Amino acid sequence: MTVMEQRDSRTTPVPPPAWQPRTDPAPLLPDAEPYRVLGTDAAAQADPALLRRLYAEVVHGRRYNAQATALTRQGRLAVYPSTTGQEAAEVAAALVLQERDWLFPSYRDTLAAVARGLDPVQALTLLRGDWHTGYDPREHRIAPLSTPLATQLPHAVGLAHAARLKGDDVVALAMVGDGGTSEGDFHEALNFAAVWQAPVVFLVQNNGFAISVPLAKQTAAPTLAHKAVGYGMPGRLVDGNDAVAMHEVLSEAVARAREGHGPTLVEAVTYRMDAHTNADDATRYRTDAEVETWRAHDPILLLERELTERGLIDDAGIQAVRDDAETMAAGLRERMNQDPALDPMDLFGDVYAERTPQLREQADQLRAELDAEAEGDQA
Amino acid sequence: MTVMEQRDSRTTPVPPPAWQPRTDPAPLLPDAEPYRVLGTDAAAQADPALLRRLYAEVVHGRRYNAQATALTRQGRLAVYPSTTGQEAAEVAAALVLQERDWLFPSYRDTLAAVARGLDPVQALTLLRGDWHTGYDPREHRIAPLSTPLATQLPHAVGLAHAARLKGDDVVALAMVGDGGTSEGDFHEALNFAAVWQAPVVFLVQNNGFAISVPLAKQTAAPTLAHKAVGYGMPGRLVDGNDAVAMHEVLSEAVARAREGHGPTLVEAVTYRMDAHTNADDATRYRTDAEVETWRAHDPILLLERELTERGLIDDAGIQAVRDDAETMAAGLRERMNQDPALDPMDLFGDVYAERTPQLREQADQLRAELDAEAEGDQA
Amino acid sequence: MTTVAKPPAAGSAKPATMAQALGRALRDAMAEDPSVHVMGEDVGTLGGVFRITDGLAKEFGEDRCTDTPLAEAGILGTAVGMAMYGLRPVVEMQFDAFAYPAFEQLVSHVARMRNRTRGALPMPLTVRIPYGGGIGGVEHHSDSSEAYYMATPGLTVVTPATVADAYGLLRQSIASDDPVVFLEPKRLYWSKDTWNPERPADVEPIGTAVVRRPGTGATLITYGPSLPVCLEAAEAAQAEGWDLEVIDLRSLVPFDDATVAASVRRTGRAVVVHESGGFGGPGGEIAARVSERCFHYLQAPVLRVAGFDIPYPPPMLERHHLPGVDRVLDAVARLQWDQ
Amino acid sequence: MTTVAKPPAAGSAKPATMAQALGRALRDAMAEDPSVHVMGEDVGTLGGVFRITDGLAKEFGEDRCTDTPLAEAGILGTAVGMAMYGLRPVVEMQFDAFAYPAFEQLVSHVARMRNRTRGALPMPLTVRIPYGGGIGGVEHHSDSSEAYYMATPGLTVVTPATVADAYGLLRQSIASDDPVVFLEPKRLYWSKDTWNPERPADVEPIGTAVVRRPGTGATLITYGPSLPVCLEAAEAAQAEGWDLEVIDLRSLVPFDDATVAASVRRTGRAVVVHESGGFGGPGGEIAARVSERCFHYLQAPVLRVAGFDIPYPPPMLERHHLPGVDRVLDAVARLQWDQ
Ligand SMILES: Cc1ncc(C[n+]2csc(CCOP(=O)(O)OP(=O)(O)O)c2C)c(N)n1
Ligand SMILES: Cc1ncc(C[n+]2csc(CCOP(=O)(O)OP(=O)(O)O)c2C)c(N)n1
Ligand SMILES: [Mg+2]
Ligand SMILES: [Mg+2]
Repeated sequence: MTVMEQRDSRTTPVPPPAWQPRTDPAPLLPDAEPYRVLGTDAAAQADPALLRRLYAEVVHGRRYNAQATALTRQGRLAVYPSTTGQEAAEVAAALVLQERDWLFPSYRDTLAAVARGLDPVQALTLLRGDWHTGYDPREHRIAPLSTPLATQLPHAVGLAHAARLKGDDVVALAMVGDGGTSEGDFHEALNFAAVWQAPVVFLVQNNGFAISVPLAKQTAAPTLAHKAVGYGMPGRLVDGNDAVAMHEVLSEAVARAREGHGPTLVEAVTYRMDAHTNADDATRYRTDAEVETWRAHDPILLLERELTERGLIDDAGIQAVRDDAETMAAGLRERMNQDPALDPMDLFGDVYAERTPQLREQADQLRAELDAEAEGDQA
Repeated sequence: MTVMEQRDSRTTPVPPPAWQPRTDPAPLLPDAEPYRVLGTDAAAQADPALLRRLYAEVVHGRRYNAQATALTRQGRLAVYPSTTGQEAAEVAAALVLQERDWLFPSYRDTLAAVARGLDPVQALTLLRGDWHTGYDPREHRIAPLSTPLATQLPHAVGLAHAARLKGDDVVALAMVGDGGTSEGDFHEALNFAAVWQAPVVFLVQNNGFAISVPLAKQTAAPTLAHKAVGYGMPGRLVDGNDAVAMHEVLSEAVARAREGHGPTLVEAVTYRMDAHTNADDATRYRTDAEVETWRAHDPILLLERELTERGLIDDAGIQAVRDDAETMAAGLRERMNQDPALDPMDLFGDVYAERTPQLREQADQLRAELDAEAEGDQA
Repeated sequence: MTTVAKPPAAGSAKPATMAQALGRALRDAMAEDPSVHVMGEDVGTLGGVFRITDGLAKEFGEDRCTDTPLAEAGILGTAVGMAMYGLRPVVEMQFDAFAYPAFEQLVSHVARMRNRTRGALPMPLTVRIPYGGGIGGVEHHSDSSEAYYMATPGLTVVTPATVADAYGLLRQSIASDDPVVFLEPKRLYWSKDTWNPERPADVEPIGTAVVRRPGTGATLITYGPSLPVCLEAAEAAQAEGWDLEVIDLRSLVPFDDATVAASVRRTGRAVVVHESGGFGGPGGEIAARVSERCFHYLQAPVLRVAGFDIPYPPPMLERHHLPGVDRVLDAVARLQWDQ
Repeated sequence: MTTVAKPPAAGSAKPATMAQALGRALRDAMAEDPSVHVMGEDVGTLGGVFRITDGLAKEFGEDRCTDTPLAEAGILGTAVGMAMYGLRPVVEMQFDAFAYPAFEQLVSHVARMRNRTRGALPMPLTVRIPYGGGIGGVEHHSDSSEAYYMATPGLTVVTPATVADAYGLLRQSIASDDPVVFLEPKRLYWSKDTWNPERPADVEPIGTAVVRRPGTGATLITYGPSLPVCLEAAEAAQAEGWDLEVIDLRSLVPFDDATVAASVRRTGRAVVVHESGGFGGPGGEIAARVSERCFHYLQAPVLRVAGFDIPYPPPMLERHHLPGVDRVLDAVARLQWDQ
C-alpha cells in the first residue's frame, strides 16, 4: 500500500507518491543462516558427477595455493594472497559460468581464474612481477586481477550492461572481499546494476578479515547479504565452504541474470586459513584456536565425507585426484622457476595506442642506456 | 541461529562463524508505507503548542523560499535551490536538535539553517556569491552548506564520533537528497556511523528528483529507508510533508542517538514543487499535472487543516503568522539589496594559517594592482 | 590520431556557439558509430545542465544517451566496463569538481588499462569535463583541474578554444582509441564563430598546437579559456609596439614541443598564460620545457601568468583571480625588452 | 610553523630506521596531546602494514588508534568531522594509490575548509601516505602522487629523506594547524641513521630546504626517495671533477625559493631529480621557478631527471624506470661545462 492508497476517515487527498516502492522487500532478504547442502539431508540429491568435479577442483585448488605459497619462499613470486580454505567459493565462481561469460576477480582470486581454465603461470604474472596482467582478458573473458579493492565491480556492471545492450547473452560474475564491501565503489556498482537490471552476480567472500581487521570492525550489518535489499536486488547467504551450496546458489543467480531478472548479491561465509599474504603475520591479530576450529569445516573435508559416505569415491579415486593436482603443481613449479624473458622497452609499448613524441624521446634514451650497458658488459 | 549452532542429523562439526549476525534485521526494516500523523487519528494526540510552532515555522519557511527565489530574479542571489514543498522536513530537522547539537546541511538546506536560528543573510551568503560560507560554523553548530553531494555525511559521522570520544552529549543530524544516496560517500558514512555507533541521524529528503532524474532512475530499492538494514541501523520511512510525523520520527532518532544506541536513517517522502534551482527548467522533465497533485498534500495545508479542525487557530491567528513571515521577508529583501562590502585581499587570508612566501608575493601583486586601479579611478 | 572526414551534406556558415558545436559533434559521432554511448547526470531528458547533449536521447534513445544515477565513480567505472566490451562511452561530468569522486577510476583504471593488459583492453572513452571559472559559479563549480590530468600518464588531455576546434577535437577524441579527458571551457560555451555545421572543417589533429596570431616579439603560450584573453592582449600590445605571437596548445597531452619551441626560438621571449593556479599548474611544465629547449635563444626568463594559488574564489571576487589582459600585458612588459 | 620542543629524557644516539623514527613521532605526539588520533586500515592491532603504528593501540587504546572500515573517502571524511570538533587526526593511507578514493575529500574539503569558513574551521590533520617505488610492489603500490597534492592550494606537502627529519617533520606536521600531506618514501623506511629517540634533535621548520652537501659546480635539487641517489651521484661526480651541491627540499609546499635560488645563483647550474613522472610532475614547477629566478646566472638550462611518463612498471622492470645515479650523472654531464 502506498501513501496514495492509504484510507483513513480523516485522510487528506494525497498525490501520487514519487517514492512508490519498486519492489517488494520480503523476497530480497537473505535467509537467517547460511545456506548449506553438504552435511544436510539435501546432499543426497546432489549429482554425483558434480560432486566429483567439485572435489577434483577443490583439491586442485588447495594444491595450487600450497605451491604458490611455496614459490614466494623461493623468491619466485613477489607476493601471494592465498585462498586456502576458500577453494569451494573460488572454484564454484568459475564453474557456474559459460564460456562467453566474464569473470571479474579481485587480487586474491587467481584460483578462480585458474579454475576457469587460465594457465596458472599467466594467472600469477602480476604476483611474480613481470607484468601487470599475464593474459589477454578478452580471450579468456577474465578481467585483470583488481588490486584497488572493489574498483572492478562497476567494470563488471558496465560490461554486462554493454553486452545486454548489444543483445549478447553474457553474464558477469564479480568477486570482492568482506572488506571491499565498505568501499564506495561497491555501493555505486550495486546501485547501477540494480537500476540497469544488468546481468551481474556479485560474490562477496566473507573470509572473516580484511588483512587484520575482523568483520565486526568492518560492518554492523546483520549479514553482508542484507545489503542487497537497499539496492532492490536479492541477497543470498551461503556457506562458502560448501562447494555444492555455492555451486547451486551461484548457478541460480547466474540463471536469474541471464534471464533478464537482474543482479544478485551472494555472501559466501568462509575463512581465510592462511595469513593475508606470505608477507603478513596473522598471529598478531588472531589465535591459532580460531583457525583450528575452521579446519573441521574444511571445504575438501566436506566434499570428501559426502563422496565417501555415498560411496562415490574410494581411496584410489582420492589418490588419483591428488596425483593429478601434484602433476599440476610440479609443472607450475618448473615453469615458475624459469626467469621470464622481459624487454625493458615494453615499458613504453602500451601507454598509448601511439607513442607521444615525449615517450619516443624517453624510449630512445632507455634504448641508448641499454645499448651502453650491453657494450659495457661485452667490454 | 548461526552456522555453528545449526543442528542437523548429518551436520558436520562447524567452527565459530566470523560472520555471526551482529543485529536482528527485523527491527531495522522500515514500515511498508510512510509514517503519518496529520490526517490520521493520531493527530488528535499532537501537542497544540508544537502544532502552532510547526505551523509558524513552515509558513515562515514558505515565505523565505518565495523571497529568496524573487531575489534571484532581481540579480541579488546568484542561484537559489528552493525547498518549497519541503518545508516540513527542513523545519523539523532544525527543531529536533538541542543547541549543542550539530546540523550538516546540503546545498539546498538553507531553510533548515534558518529555522535553526541562523540569520538568513548569512545562510544565503554562498548563494549570493560573496563568500563560500556566511557564518561561523562553530558558533552556530551548522556545518558549511555542502555543494559536493553526500560529502558532508562522513563529516557528520566524524564530528559525532569525536564528541562521543570526548564525552560530550552531542548529536549530529545530516541532510542529503535522494540523488545523494547514490554516492559512495553516503555508503561509507553510514557504514562508519554504524560500526562506531556514532550519534548521527541521516535525513534523506526524497523529493522525487535529482535535478531532472526521477527516483526510478536513481534506485531500484523498495524505499531508500531500506538501505539502513545493510548497515545494521534502523530505517524509518516518513511522510516528509507531515511536519508532526517528521518531528516525531526525527526526535526519536535523535533521542536514540543521544542515548548511545547509534545512528538512524530517515527517509522523508516529499516533493520539490519548484524547479531544481531558478536556473532550471522543470517542464523539460515533468508535467504540471504531477506537480499539481502534490499541492493537495502541501505541508502548510496539512497543518492548517489540523489546527483549524481542532480550533487551535483562527483567521486572525493565521494572519498573524503570515504577517510575521512578511516582516522577515521584507527585512531579508532590504538587507539583500545592499551590496556586501568585500575586500579582494581576503582571497589570501585563510588559505593557510600563515601565508606561504608565494602567497605573500601574490598578495603584494594584487595589492599593487588594486592601488593602481584606485589611482586610475581618481585620475 | 585520426582526423574526421567531412560529412557529405552542404550547408552554410553562420554564427554558432561552442556549445552548439559540441552538441553537434556528439550527434554526428553517435550517428556515424553505433558504439558511441553518452552517459552522465541529467544528460538524457534534460539534455545536460549546459544543454550540450540536448536532443540526443530523443534521437538515439535512452540506451545510447543515458541518465545515470548520481555517482561519478560509478559512471566512469561502468564506462570502463562498457569500453572493455567494445563500446565507446562518452561520459559527462557535470562540473569540474564533481569529477574528483571518479579520480581513482580515472587514474588507476582508465589511464592504465591499455598498459596493464599490453594493449588487449584499450580504453576508447572520452570524459567531458566543463572546467574553469568566469561564469559566477559557487564553489566547486569553477575548478581548473588540468594539472591533475596532465600528471597522469595514459590520458590524452584536450581542450578547445574555438568553435571549430570544439567540434573537430571532440570528434577526434571520441574516435581516439585512447582515453581522452576533454576539458570544455565553461565561459566559452556561448562564444560564437561563423561555422558550418553541415560541413565542419577538418582541424589539426590532437597533439598539434596552432599559432592563432603570428608575431615576432614574444610568444604567448595558452589554451582553452585563456586564448581570447591572450588574443585581446596581443591586440592591445600592438599599440605598445610589441608584436606578439599567440599559440593555442589545444592538447596538453600530447604536448606539441615542436611548434612551441620553434616559435620561442624565433621570438626569444615567452609568457605562459592559464587560469589554473600557478604553483604546480600546467605552466610550470610548459615553462620548464621551453626554457630547456630554447635556452640559448631566450632574451628573458619564461614568465607565467596564472590564477593565484588559492581555492577558486566566490563569484563576487573571481575577477580579481582570473588572469586578464592587464596581467598578461604586465608580464609582457617584464620581458626585458631593453636588452 | 611550530618546531617541537625536546622531550626531557636523555638517552643515546644509536642506529635507527626511518620507520622507527616515524613510529616514535606518532607516539610522542599522542602522549603529548590527547587530541591526536591515529586512524586507518590495519593501524590498530596489526600496527600497520609497515608497522609504523605498532604499539599505539596498546599504549593509547583503540579509540586513539583506530582500525577503520576499508574505505579511504570514509576515513578522510570522518577525519574532517573529527577535526571540525577539535581533534587532530593522523590518517594513514595504506599505499599511495589507495589515497585516490579519498581525493574528493582531500581536494574539495580538507584543502579548502579553512578558506571556506574564513578560518573558523581549520583542518589540523595529517594524511600519511607511503609513496614511491623501489620495493618490488605490484601495481598501485608504488605511485609517486606528489604532483596532485602540490597542485592543490591549501595543502602543505611534506616529505622527509632522513631519519631525523622523519621524526621532526612528522611532529611538526601533526602540530600544524593546516592539513599536511605527509609523504613517506617507502624505500627509505628501512634506511638507518644514528639518532637518539629520547632526545630527537630539532629540525628546520616545514618550508625550509636544507643543503645536504655543499658544492660549487651545480645544484642537485631533490627530495624524499631521491636524496640518497643524489648524494651518491655527487660523490661519484667528484671523481669527474664536478663539485655538486645537493638540496633536500623537505617540503614541496611551502616551497623554499630562497634557499634554492641562492644555491643556483652561486653554482649557475641545476638539475632537478625525482622519481615521479617528469611530464606534469614536480620538476616542471621547480625548474620553471629556478629558471625565472636565476635566469641571468644560469650557464645551462635547468635539467630534469625523473621517472618516465608511464604507469609505474611491474617489479621486474622498475629499475629501468627509477632515476639512478647514472641518469643523474648523465644530466650533470649535459650542463654545458665547456662554456
Ligand atoms: C582501495 C584499496 N584500499 C586498500 C587496499 C590495501 N589492501 C589490500 S588487501 C586489503 C584487505 C582486503 O580485505 P577483503 O576485502 O576482505 O579481501 P580479502 O583480502 O579478505 O580477500 C587491503 C586493505 C587496496 N588494495 N585497495
Ligand atoms: C558530487 C556531486 N555531483 C554532482 C553535483 C551536481 N548536482 C547538484 S544538485 C544535483 C542533484 C541533487 O539531487 P538530490 O540529491 O536528490 O538533492 P535535491 O537537489 O533534490 O535536493 C546535482 C547532480 C554535485 N553538486 N555534487
Ligand atoms: Mg576478507
Ligand atoms: Mg532530490
